[in-house]
Amino acid sequence: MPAKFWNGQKAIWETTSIDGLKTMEPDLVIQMYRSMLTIRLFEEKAKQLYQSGEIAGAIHLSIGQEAVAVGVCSALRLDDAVFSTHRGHGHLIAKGGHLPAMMAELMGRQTGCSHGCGGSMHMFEPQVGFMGGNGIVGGGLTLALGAAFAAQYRGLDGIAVVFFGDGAAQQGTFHEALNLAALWKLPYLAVCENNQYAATTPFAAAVPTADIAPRAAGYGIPGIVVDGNDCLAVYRAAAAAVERARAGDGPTLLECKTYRVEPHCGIIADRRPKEELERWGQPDRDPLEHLRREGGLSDSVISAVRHDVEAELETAVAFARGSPYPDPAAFLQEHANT
Amino acid sequence: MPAKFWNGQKAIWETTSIDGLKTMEPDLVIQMYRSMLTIRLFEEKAKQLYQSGEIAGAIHLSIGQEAVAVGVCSALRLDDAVFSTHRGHGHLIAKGGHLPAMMAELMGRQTGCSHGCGGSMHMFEPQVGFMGGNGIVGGGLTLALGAAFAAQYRGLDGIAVVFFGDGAAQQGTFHEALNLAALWKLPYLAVCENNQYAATTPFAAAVPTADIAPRAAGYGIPGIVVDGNDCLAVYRAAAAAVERARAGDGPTLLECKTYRVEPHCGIIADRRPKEELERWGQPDRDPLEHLRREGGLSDSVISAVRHDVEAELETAVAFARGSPYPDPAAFLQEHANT
Amino acid sequence: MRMLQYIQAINEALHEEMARDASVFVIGEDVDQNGGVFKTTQGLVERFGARRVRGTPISESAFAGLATGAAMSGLRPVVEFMYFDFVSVAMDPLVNQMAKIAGMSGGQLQVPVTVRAQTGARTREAAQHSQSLEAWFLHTPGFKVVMPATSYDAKGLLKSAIRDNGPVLYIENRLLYHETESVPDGEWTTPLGVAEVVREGRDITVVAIGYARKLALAAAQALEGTASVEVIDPRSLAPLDLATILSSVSKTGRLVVVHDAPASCGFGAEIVRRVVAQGFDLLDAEPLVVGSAHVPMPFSPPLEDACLPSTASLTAAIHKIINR
Amino acid sequence: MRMLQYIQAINEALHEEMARDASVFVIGEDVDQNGGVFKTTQGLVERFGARRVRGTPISESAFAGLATGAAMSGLRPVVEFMYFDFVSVAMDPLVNQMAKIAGMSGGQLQVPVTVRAQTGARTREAAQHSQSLEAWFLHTPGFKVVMPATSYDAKGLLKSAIRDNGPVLYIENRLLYHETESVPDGEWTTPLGVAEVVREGRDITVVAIGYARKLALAAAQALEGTASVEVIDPRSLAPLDLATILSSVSKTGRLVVVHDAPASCGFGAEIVRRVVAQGFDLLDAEPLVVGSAHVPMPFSPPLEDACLPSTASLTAAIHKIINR
Ligand SMILES: Cc1ncc(C[n+]2csc(CCOP(=O)(O)OP(=O)(O)O)c2C)c(N)n1
Ligand SMILES: Cc1ncc(C[n+]2csc(CCOP(=O)(O)OP(=O)(O)O)c2C)c(N)n1
Ligand SMILES: [Mg+2]
Ligand SMILES: [Mg+2]
Repeated sequence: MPAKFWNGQKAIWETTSIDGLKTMEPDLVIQMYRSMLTIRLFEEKAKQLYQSGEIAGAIHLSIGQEAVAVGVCSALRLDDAVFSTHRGHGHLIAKGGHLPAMMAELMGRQTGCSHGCGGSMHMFEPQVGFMGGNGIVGGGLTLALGAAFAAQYRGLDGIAVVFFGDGAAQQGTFHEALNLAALWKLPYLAVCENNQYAATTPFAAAVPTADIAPRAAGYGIPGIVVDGNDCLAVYRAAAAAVERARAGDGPTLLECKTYRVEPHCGIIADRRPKEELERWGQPDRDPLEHLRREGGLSDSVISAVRHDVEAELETAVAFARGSPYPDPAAFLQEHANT
Repeated sequence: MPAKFWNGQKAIWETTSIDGLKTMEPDLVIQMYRSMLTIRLFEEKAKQLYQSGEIAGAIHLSIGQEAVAVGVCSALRLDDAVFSTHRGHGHLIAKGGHLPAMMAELMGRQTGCSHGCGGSMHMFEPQVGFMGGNGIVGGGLTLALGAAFAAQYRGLDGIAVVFFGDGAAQQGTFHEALNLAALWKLPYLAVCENNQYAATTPFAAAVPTADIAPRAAGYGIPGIVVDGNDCLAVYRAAAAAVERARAGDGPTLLECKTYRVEPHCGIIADRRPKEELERWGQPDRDPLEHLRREGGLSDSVISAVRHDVEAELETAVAFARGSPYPDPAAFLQEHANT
Repeated sequence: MRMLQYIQAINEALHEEMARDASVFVIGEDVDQNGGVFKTTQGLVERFGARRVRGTPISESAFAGLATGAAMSGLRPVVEFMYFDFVSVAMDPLVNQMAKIAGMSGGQLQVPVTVRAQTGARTREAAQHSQSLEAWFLHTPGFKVVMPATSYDAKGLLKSAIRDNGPVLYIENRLLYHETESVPDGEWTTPLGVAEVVREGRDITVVAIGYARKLALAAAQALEGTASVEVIDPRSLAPLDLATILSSVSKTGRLVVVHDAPASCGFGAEIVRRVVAQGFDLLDAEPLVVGSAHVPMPFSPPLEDACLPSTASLTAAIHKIINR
Repeated sequence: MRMLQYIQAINEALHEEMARDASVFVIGEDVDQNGGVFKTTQGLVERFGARRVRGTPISESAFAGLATGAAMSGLRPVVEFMYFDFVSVAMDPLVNQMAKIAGMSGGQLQVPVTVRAQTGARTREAAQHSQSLEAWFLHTPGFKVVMPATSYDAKGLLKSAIRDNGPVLYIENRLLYHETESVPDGEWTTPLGVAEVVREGRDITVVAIGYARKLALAAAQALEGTASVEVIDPRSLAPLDLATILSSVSKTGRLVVVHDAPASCGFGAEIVRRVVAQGFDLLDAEPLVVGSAHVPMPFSPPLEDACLPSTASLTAAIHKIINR
């Protein structure tokens, strides 16, 4: 359970780096698979709890997009900062988030990773470098500048990563943030999760070009397109960008082509073309299946991992259910400043 | 003097087009020269009146940048809409603005082109398609979308032009506007007046690349760089972009490299390098001198034009001085809605 | 008479005004996709085509600016903000451009834009999706602001807003979308600047806007026998029908204003300012404002409930000044 | 004692706080260019270097967001908006991010940012350069708001703002930049939430902020012999020292609030709301607010003068409630 007042913001820049994740060891592949599976099962559980009414509000699921979160975060250290979106459960899990605190947050409990104040869109776990989801499309792009700036300011080699959707790339903040990051050579990695839709608007109805990545040229920085459902491809591209950023060579724009399998949000009706949904539903497009095959993971490894993850999730749900709600009277008293 | 309530907004789209400006006739060159000289002398007069206290507030002069305003506006029809900046006197003059109403506006008179409500930064003369200056850097970029949209919506072939500075190109609106204009193939022309400074910040301290124009590629539209002190070069580039827009082929980003000869605003101290100022002060860099030579204008033509323009300006100043201030009591009564 | 849902009322007003005036068009995110997130634009694109029903990229500044420029050019845009909170990414085109152009041009240009924005706390959407920001626009010269709480006014005010020659902010409440009520047949508009006395009473005047109108009526009901509560819904916050409020206060001598926004510099504070300035001697007790707690809205259901005005908190405020 | 200009006071506070705390940095347009447009950052880049004094592109959203993220990471940014009006292009990072992150994270993160914004009508800069937008931020949970009117407070409040652990909006007035006054030697801070009774009086309380403090003192002077005017400058608008205002009203029974912003949903309305809620029985007359006319500020000097509060309009308001 996170401390009530966590005053160690500086700590994330001072933590010893977790190295050894950089070489493509079999362990890493298993770890990636495990992380993706955790996201998948967490989201399925969340969906179920949402439908049954145990989770309130709005939730945006990232099923189908697991490889982006995991590929990128596997290239990061604990002291690198991640800024997320409205669709951020996967990013937090990939960064090392604690499942019980996440589940408790979704259920609005005091033990949640934002003490019940944030919910699905506003999870915070600064201890693992997760600097928050964001309900404003495009909002994270400029916040992440600040974490990158802080690392540069302190002469440390931490970096900041921001995830954002294809829809967010049409916000003014995209432009302002990339320009400033490029200008000041900030250690910044902008990851566009292009899942081809912004709510119900298809990519082509929002963007006059085929890709977002070429916009990087306008700021004199690299723009890269990768298959966002290929976890190792994402990892390799991210690792190169991270190295570049750490070396002081400035930001990268990384566009990951992927697909959102679930509807945009909660119960919103889905009118995407059937054959499109079917095409992306094929096993060869599934990021978990893809990694299983490419990583040569055996059935026994897979089932052991699944067994573990399911148990962890069960514990998390039980923890959340057993946790108290925050106390309204105490909350109001603390904040009754006007 | 403009009508008090001008309800003919639609008129600017319905006016018969003024053609004949399109071929490079000697008359056009003289007209361009005359327009540039009018801007030059208007600005010099305004500076003088500002220094003597007859003009209050903030004024931003466009001396040295005349070729951009005139080159672009010479490629336009009266029914094309122009959206301007804080440094907009030249744009209005080039679009056919009435000098007495402009001078009266600077002096805050009832007969001003905004009836004294706007001042230097907010001149409006919709009758000649001038849809306003703007005190917010980057503000005009999205407004101009609307005029372009209105033309397209009505099936007319009017276009909208927005002028903006190199500094404005780092605002989010630049990105949002160009993306939307490109997406909807709006009849839109974005003219970046790159005078190499945003207030006291040099271009290189704001932009990580050498040019703004390449950003156009990110939206799949043409981006063009021209010598902004060469009026004919600006005209030719603008005319091509205008043709493209009228034909329904969408927007263009036109970057004009120029230089602001005066300080940024009013009395702000100027610390630009001396040799830079001197270099741009050379006759070969002066837009008027450039056009005189390239257009082969004789001394007698030049002096006749100057004579005319000086007389017009004298009339304008006399008109402004002789005009009454707006009546505060009447103003308050009209607007006392809360 | 017939039954009409609040959301249908919005949709009907859009259909009718688009049919009536070819210069009216609708613009916003997903407005052309299956009626938008909340289905308020249902059927428009099928009927009026993609030219007049424009789904946009997520670029609120761009489309708010576009609407302003289009209105300056003689069109009548209806702009949709998916959530009221998102005006924060477009305050410049709204406040510095749309609201000011008529004034800055000395009255030469008109800017007939309707800005639709949807609000509504109580849905557990937390701090960035629960704000009711009408006060920002009431503080901004150049805007009219309306907030319908019934199907009748949802339709009638939207039609008036679209026909108005200046910028009108039209604030919807997602909690009311599926409320149904009986409305007249035929056409109607609700004029701007006319309040409705929703319930007559003798002892206290409650001014309630948007969702809070329901709280006021519930409180009035609960207090029956104890106190006779007059409920006024201004409907149009600017221009404001102060006369109706003052005349009520001259009868009751007591005033409470209730709304979802925080009280500090909110609409309630403005009503209090105006009522005391013009009707100080009418008051027998201190006028009070019931608003939300001054905190970023928390997600957790019990916290959110505690932070918002309720029938209970409104009743407590009424008791306080009835029993002083 | 020594003489200090308001603008020097700002500059000294920046120098001292940057020297005191290596996590303080300054960011904004032209702040590293010869002291910025108004020279408030004079000498900083020479002394502390380009690493800590960051001139930016014209990208207010980017640098307000950057400041927020940097503060979340343990730094203490001081952000400069060249004119208060320009916050409108950055309301999202200010309101939805900076102000809310402490709350949304359940108190895990602090966001110690000072936002400096410069205002001041009366300079004939028209509608987009004359706004005093403190009410937007007073309405936004998560912000503290201060508005110094003297050199003493300009320095003292800026130091307190920089040391505070949450977002503080610090509002400067360009008309005061060259005012000079005598200040103590040595170091001082002005605590947040403590008002100053600027002038004692018996007949009426005038609450005045920013430039209007000068109007209030001039009116008090002009009315000497007719009415004894107490002038209070809250200095810190949120948190607000209501106790000092209430205790003054308990003596005078009369209240006028004066500021440059329009009255509708402004700071004055909020003061009235709070004073009547807690001190209704103290009042002998209606409290009034004197603000600017509810119009986009016109350029023409006689029009601008007529739209702004003046000693004359304030005196008239005082007369009205003194002679009722
Ligand atoms: C400024 C803003 N505008 C609109 C929205 C409403 N909204 C939430 S998610 C979303 C779609 C975002 O699309 P994208 O960025 O591609 O992310 P995805 O949902 O596909 O992951 C929209 C329009 C918002 N939250 N913020
Ligand atoms: C949103 C906004 N930020 C800052 C300013 C202050 N300002 C006025 S002009 C200017 C420089 C603009 O530079 P540029 O766009 O290159 O135009 P130029 O002045 O060179 O013509 C600045 C920073 C403003 N008016 N609006
Ligand atoms: Mg998407
Ligand atoms: Mg420039």
